Amino acid sequence: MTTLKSLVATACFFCTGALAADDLPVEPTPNVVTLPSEYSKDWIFAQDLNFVEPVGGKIVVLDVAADTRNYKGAMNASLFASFTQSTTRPELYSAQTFYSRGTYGDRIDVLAIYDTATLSPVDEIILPGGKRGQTMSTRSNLVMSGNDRFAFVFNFTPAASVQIVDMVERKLLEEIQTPGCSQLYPTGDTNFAMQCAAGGMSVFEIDASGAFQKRHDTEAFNDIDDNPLFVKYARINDVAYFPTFLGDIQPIELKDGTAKPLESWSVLTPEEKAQNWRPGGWQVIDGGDTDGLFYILMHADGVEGSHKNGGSEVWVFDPETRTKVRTIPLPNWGITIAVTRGETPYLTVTNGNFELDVFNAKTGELLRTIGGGATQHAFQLFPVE
Amino acid sequence: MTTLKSLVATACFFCTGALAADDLPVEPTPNVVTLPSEYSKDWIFAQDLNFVEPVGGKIVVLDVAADTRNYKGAMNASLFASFTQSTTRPELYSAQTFYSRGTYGDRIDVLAIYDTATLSPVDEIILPGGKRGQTMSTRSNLVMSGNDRFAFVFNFTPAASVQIVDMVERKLLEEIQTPGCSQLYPTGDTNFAMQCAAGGMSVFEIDASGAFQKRHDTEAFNDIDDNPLFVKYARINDVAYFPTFLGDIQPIELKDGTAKPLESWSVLTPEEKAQNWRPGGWQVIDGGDTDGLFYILMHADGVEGSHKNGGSEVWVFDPETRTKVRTIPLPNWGITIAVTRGETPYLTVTNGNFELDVFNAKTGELLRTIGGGATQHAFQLFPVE
Amino acid sequence: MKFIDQLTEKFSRQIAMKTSRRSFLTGLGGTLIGGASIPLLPVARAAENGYPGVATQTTGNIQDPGDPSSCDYWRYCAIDGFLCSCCGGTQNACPPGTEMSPITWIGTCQNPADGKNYIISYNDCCGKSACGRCLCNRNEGDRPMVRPQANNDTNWCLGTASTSYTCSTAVILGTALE
Amino acid sequence: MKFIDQLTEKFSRQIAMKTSRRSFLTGLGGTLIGGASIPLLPVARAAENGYPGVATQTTGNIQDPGDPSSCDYWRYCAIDGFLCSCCGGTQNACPPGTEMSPITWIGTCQNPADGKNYIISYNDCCGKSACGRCLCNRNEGDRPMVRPQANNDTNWCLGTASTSYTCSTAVILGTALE
Repeated sequence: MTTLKSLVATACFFCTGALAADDLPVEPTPNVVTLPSEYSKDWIFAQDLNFVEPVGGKIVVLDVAADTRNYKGAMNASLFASFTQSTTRPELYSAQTFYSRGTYGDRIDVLAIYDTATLSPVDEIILPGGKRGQTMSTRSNLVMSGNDRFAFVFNFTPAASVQIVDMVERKLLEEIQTPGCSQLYPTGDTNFAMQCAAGGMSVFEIDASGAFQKRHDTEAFNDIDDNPLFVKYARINDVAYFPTFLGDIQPIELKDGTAKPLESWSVLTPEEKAQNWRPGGWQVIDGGDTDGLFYILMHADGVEGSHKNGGSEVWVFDPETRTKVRTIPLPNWGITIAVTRGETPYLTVTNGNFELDVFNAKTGELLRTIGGGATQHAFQLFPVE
Repeated sequence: MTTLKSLVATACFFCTGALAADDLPVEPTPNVVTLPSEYSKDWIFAQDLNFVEPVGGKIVVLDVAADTRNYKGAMNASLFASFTQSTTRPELYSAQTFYSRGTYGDRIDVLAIYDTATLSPVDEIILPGGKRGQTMSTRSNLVMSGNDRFAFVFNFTPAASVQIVDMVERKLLEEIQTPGCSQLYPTGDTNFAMQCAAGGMSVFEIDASGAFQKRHDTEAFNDIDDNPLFVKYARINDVAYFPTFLGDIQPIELKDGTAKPLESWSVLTPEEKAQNWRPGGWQVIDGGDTDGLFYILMHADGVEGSHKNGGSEVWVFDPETRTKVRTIPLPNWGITIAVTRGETPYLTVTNGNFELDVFNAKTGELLRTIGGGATQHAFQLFPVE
Repeated sequence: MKFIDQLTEKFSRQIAMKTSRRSFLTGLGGTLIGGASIPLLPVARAAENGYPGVATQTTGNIQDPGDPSSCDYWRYCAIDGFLCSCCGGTQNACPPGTEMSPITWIGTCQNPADGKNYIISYNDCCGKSACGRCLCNRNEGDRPMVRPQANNDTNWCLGTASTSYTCSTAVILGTALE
Repeated sequence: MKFIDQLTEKFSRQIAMKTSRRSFLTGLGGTLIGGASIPLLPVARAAENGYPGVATQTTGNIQDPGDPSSCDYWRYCAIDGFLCSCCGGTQNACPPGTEMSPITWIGTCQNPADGKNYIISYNDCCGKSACGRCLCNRNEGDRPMVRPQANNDTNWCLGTASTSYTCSTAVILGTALE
C-alpha cells in the first residue's frame, strides 16, 4: 500500500506545477495558532465538566466581547478538575486526576501548568497521596496566594487538608491539615482563609517561604442549618461578599492576612422577601468589575432546596451603598454567572441550554449567545484576572 | 471533623434500635449486581463512541426483549475501541487505547478481557507499538478465530497489519503485515480474510498454533471506484453478504479457511433503482437470525455520498431465494441496525435521536425505545452470539 | 455523585406544557432526559412518569412503593446523580463491575406506604464511566461543602479503588428516631 | 476525524421548517448543533447560515469566499469532523496546543470564486479532547476503509504524539490538474 505521506507529496507535486499567478496560494503545514501571552480582560475561562464523561472535562478559553471567533482554545481538565490562573506569569493551572485505564487502574493527581500562548501543558507537579478534592467546580478548590507565588490545593478524602505548591520553583511544599474546613480564600500575601463547620472562618498563616505557621479562628457567624453562606463569593478589593441561601450578604474583609466578618445585610426588600426571591444557581455571584459592583443570580418562589435552581434575573448591587443599581432579566434562565474585568464589563451567563449568553453588564443588553457545543456543561466561569 | 464513616455508623446505631417488625428491613452494603455468565441471545452490546469525548467510549449491555430493566451494565471502551465476544468462554474483549494524561502523554494499547458475570476487566494483554487501528466502530477491527482461540487485532499506522493474540493462553503471538488490506473476516478454524485495495479479498492462513503460514488472494470483484462493497456484512452460516453502495449484494463464501466470491445480485427492482434506493447508514446490514434472513437499511433518493445517511426502511431478504420477505418502516429513521440471534429475533435500530428502537423482526412492530441517555452515540451494535 | 442541580430553559419549554410555571420554578427534583446529555432540572415532580426512553420499574413490594427508575421515588429525597436503577443496578445495588462507596451522605425520607421516616444512605457506585442515564437531583437538606456530610456537590467515590463516579443508590439504613 | 454521518429525526424536525423533506434526505452535509452533543446530519446545505451559537466568519479574501465556520464552506467538500475554525483554529490552522497531523486525506473542491478545482488536504489537529463544536460531514468521494486514503471513518491522528482527535482543517495544496 502506498503510504499516505507519499500520496500527499504526489498530490502536491502535481498541483504546484499547475499553480497560476491568480490561484489561491499553497498554504503551509504544520500550522498551529498561538495566543497572546497576556490575555484580554474581555476573555473568560469556561470549565466544561462534561458529566457524561468527567475524564473528558476541559477549560475553554473564550473571548466574550468579540463578534466572531469567540472560541480561542481549550485545555484538558480531567475528573472534576480545579482551575486557577497566575496574575504575574503567563501560566494557567489545573489540578486533575488521571487513571492509567481511563476510569480505573493507577491514580495520579497532577497540578498541570499550561502556557497561556500555546495552551500546552508545559510542566506538572505530582500531587501525592490521591487526596485531591473532587467536587463540582468552584473557584476555591485551587487558588493562588495573594503574592501569586504559592498554589493551594484543597484535598478531601473525606479528611480535609491543603497542599502547598511553590509555583515559581515548581515544587511541592507541605500539606496542612484543615479539619472541618473547606474551600480556600486568599488573604494577604501568603495566607488563606477557609469556611469551617463550626460556623466561622479560619485563617491559615503561611510564611514567605510557604511554611505553615498557625491557625486563627473567627467567631461563628454562618448559620449553616438555616441560612448558610454559599461557598461562592464576589471579591471586590479586599472584601469577599458571600451570599446566603435566604438572600443576605455576609461581607468578610480578607486583608493583611486576616479574615474579619463585617455587618451582614439583605439584598431583598420586604416585598421581595415575601415573594421568596433567593439566590440560586451554581456560581450565583460575581464581582470585581471596573465599577466595583457585584452581580447575583436570583429566582422567585424559593424554597428549601431551591438554592441551586438557577435564576431568572441578575441583580446588580453597589456594595458600598447596599443599593440595587440594575436588574438584568435573563431571557434563557441562568445557572452560573461571571462578569469580565475589562473596561466594559460583560456579564456572561451559562444559560438553561448550557450555552453562554453575553450581556453588556452596564446596559443589560444581550449581545450574543456562544453555543454550538463550545462547552457541554460549563458550570464554572473564570474571568481573566 | 467527624468522618463520614463514623457518621454513618452513628446513624445506623440510632436506626436499628428503632426498627419495628413491619418496617422495611435494613439493606446490606456493599451490594453489587452480577449477571449470568451466559447471556441471553435477546441481549445486545451497544458501543457508545461518545464523540464529544472518545476516551469516554463504552460498551453497554442491553436486554432488548425485556419490558423493563433493559440496561444490564457497561464496560469501558476508550478511544475508538474495538469489541468482540468469546463464544466458548464467559469473556468479552475490547481493544482500547489510553494516554497517561487522558489525551496526551504515554500511550498504551491493551486488549482488555471482561468477565461476563461481573463486567470487570479481569486481565489485559498489552498490544505493543501503538499501532491499533482507530476507526468508527466496526465488527471487523477485532475478531475471534472460528475456533474461538485467537483474537485478531487490526492495526493501522497507516501501514496495515494484524496482531494475533492467543486468548486461551492470554499471550501475544506474532504480527502479520497485511499491506493494502483492511478489516477481518474469520474463515475456517483459524484463518481470516480481509478486503484489499486491489479489489479482491486475501485469506491469511494461520495454523493451529496461531502462526501465520501464507496469504492467498482472490480475483478482483470489488469496484471500489464506482460501486464499492461496504466493509460491513451479514453472515449467515458460512456466507458473508456484503452490500454495495448501489444496492448489490456480493456473497462471499467463508468456509474451510477460504474466501470464495459467489454471484452478486441486486436488492432493487427496476422501479426502486429508478428512485435511487440505496443502502445507507453505519452498520447497514445484519443477519444470522433464526430464520436465516438478512436486514438492510435503505434510503430513497440516494446520490454519491449518501451511503452513510441512514435510512427510512429496513428491508428483509431471504438470501437463498433473493426475495424481499418484508419491509419494516422506521418511524424515527435509522443509522445502525442489528438483529438478535434468539428464538424471537429483535431488530434493534440506532435511530435518528441516538436512541434504540426495538422491533419484533418478524412483524415489524415497534416494541419499545431504549433511550434516556443509555448511550450517546451507539454507532455499533453487536448481538450476543 | 451529586453534582447537577440546575434548571434549563429548554427543559422549561418542554415541561411547561405539563406543569405550571410556578410549580416548575419551585420544584426540587432533577432529571436528565433524552440521549442528549443535557441535565434538565429541577423537574418539580415533572418526572412523575419517569424518564423518556427508560422503562418503569417496581420494587415488587407494596410497602416500598413507586418507580425506582423515576426521580420522584420516595427514597431519592436527597439524591444527586445518575440513578443506578437505570444503569444495571437497582435502588440499593450497584451495576456489575462497579464498586459501592463505603463513605456516603445521608438523607431522611418518608415512605408514603407506612408514613415512616427512613434513614437513607446514598452510596455511590464507582470505577466505570458515568452512566449518563436518569440524572436526578433533589436538594432538600443539601448544605454547602463546609458541611460535607450534607453536601451533594462532592464526588463521594471515596474509599474506593477508583474515584470515577458511575451512579448512585439509595439504601435503607433503618427508620429514623423522631 | 471523519466519523459522523447520520441524520437524526430530531434534526429533521428542526430543519424541516427550512428545507423540503426531499432536499433534506438527499443532502450530503452534516452538522453538530446545539450544546447537546447530538450529531445532527446530513444537513442538505441547511447549515448554509452556519451553526446556531457560532458566529459567522470570513477569510477576508474575496477569492476565498464563504464562512469557514459553516459546513458548506467550499473547502469542506470532503471533510468529516469538528471544524477547527470553530475551535480556536482556522480553516487551515490548528487550535493552540494541538498538533497538526502530517498524514492526511485529500479532497478536490471547486472554489466558487474562480471556478477552479483545488486539492485540499484535511489535516487533523490532535492531542486534546475532541472540540465538540461544528461537526461537519460531507461524504462525496468517501470510500470504504479498504481505500484508506479516501476514507473518512478512520482516526487520522497518525504520526502525531497523541492520536486523540481534536478537530479538522482544510489546507490548500494547490490547484488540481484537469
